[in-house]
Amino acid sequence: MMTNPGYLFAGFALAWGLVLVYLWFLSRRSAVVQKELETLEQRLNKAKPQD
Amino acid sequence: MNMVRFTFILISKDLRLEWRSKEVLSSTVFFAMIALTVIYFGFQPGRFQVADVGPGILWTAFLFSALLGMNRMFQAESERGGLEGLMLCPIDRTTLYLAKCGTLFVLLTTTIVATFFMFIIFFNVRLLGQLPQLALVAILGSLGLSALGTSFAAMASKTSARDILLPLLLVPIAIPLLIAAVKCTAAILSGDGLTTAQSWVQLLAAFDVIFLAAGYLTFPAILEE
Amino acid sequence: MPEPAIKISGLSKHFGPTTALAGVDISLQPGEFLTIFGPNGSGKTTMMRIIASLSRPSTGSVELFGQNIRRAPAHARQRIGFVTHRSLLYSSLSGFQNVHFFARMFGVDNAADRAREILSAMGLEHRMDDKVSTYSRGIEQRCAIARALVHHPDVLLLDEPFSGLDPDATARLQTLLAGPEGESRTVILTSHDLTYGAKNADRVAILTRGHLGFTANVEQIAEGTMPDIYREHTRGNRG
Amino acid sequence: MTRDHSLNPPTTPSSALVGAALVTTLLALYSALVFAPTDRVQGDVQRLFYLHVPAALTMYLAILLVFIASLRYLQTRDAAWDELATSGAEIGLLWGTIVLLTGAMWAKPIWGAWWTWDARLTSFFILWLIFVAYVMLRSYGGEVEQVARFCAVLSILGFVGMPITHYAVEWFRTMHPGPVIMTEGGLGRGLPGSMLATFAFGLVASVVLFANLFILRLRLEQQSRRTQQIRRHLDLMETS
Repeated sequence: MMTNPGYLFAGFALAWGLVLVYLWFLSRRSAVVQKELETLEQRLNKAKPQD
Repeated sequence: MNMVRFTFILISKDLRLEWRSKEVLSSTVFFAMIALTVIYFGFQPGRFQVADVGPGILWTAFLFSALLGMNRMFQAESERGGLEGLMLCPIDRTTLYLAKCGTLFVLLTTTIVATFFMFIIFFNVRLLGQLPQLALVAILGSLGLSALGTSFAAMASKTSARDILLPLLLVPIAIPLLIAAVKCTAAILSGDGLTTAQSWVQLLAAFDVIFLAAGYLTFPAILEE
Repeated sequence: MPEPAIKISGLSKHFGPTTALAGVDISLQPGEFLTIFGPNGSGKTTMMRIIASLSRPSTGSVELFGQNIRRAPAHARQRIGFVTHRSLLYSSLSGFQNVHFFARMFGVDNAADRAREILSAMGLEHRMDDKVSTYSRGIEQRCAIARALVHHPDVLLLDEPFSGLDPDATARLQTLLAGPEGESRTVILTSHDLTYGAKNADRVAILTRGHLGFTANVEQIAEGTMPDIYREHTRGNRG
Repeated sequence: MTRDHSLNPPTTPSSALVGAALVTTLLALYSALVFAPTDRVQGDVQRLFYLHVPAALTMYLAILLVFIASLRYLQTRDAAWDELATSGAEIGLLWGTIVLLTGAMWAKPIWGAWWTWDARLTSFFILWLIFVAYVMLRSYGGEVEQVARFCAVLSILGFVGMPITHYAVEWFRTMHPGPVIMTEGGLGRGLPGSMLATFAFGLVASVVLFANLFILRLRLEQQSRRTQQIRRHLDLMETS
């Protein structure tokens, strides 16, 4: 039978939880920057279409 | 070597400024006194051996009062742009590092002498012939903190959140110095003397050399815009 | 053609999204006096700080008497006198102590006499021993000018030197610039004040939004037309 | 008009790398929890070793990456190096936090305390503190270009201090040996076959996953610099 399974799974859960939470925040941050980038690029193309 | 001459002129200017305002010294010495007092009440008086706990108390109080002093170091410079005035002088930015490091070293050694003195009185420590050994540890400790402190104080002075940044930047990297200084002081207070803490003295000296060199080389990157 | 005293080529500087300087080229012969007009935010101060080696350009280079200032910065600074909005002095030291300190840092021989001499030239005979913290804006600016001139610099960078100066101090500075302290020197003076700026100038330029929009010799500009030229070049400018 | 915003498109983790991350992490997870034998002495909680130690090694890798990127940034002042340092530091801090948490989970049942001042743990903790300071400096450091310089200097000072920190902490412990610390099965030396294989899987998985997150974070950094460049470009076009 598994000995001390609680700490084992807690350890893995914490590690993976942290990675997933970070990934979530990272995706939120890059979504904001992505949107900003797109609007700016539109303004750029609009400002100089002949480029 | 005119670098030495310039460094001397700069240090004498800084010390005259400090002598006028006494800003750094008053804050460090007074804070050390408060820290020692508070720590004293923190420990049940008489329940501990001074040689075991004393050094930790002493150096912790000194470290935090040094941090307080470092935050004020570039104060006179930043009021009307004095630092840029120095950057206009025909000297290398690294000479500025040596000068600021020298000034901080003088201020910190004064602080640590005062802290030692208060510590001896507060904790009724009998110091027989160990003063020269204590002096060596005080100098090595102050030099290390000056080397590291000059770099991080210069950085902190250019940011808005200098009071929280300086301890955060400096303390983790200064931990080896703190450990070594405490170990050396403990060896002295317990009567065995520094011979028993040979490796710790070498570690302190190594710390000073490493961070004087690294600080010297990286200082231009801190000042330059 | 002798080597230019100051040669600035392709100078640009940006801080994140904002562009302070977008490609500036200037070439000044020794002894030439250039005044640059420009509204606030046109990049005047940024340019002067780069020439004075206080700030690093994003692109481009600055050459002093044929030598790039980044190659031998300490040597270049020996020949530069820089005046800007902040006086770069120590408030708890007296005017004399400040200027004397800088004289020693620049290796001026008999620094004390030279400090007194330049301070008197700026009309500070009676105030030089008072602390800078007691100085008014105008007095402090005079002291800053004295600090910049104390080591007989070959190049003078005066960033809006007249701002905060009373008429007497302005006159003193102009006579100084025309006199022995000034005439053999190469000077770049920036100002947004058309009346005083061009008085000693050989050449005039207008800096807007980080560009040199207009440059001309003083003789080419008909009397009194400067304000119109300036307005025309700074029309589309939010500055 | 110099078109300085024709930056190459921001890097994205290639599908191969993402795939590799998935495969290796699943493999590492399976072997750590099932394939590897149960440790006779410490029981199953010892399996945390296959996550804890590889993650620690990966953080040391991140420290080296940030140090080299910082040195190169100070030499070249090329923002690309600063982006590498920023991304490396942030993901490095994440890995460090994972190491400390899994370490605590492992220490509690075995040594009876969430934290012990074991020499290796203490050294690691100090490096973790420096990473925290780095990330804080990144947000409080002021103007973009100044922050990059300050962080570069901090990472260099932190890096050169590593050896001396190691010895100070080592001597501090060995001079006063605390509770006898169970050596964590060494770094793969003297590990029986299957344990060694599991350890290797764990290490590969950790490094590959780190690479993925690192590139994702790098992409974010490049995009935000790109927005600044375009804004600058638009600003210039308005005035010319």
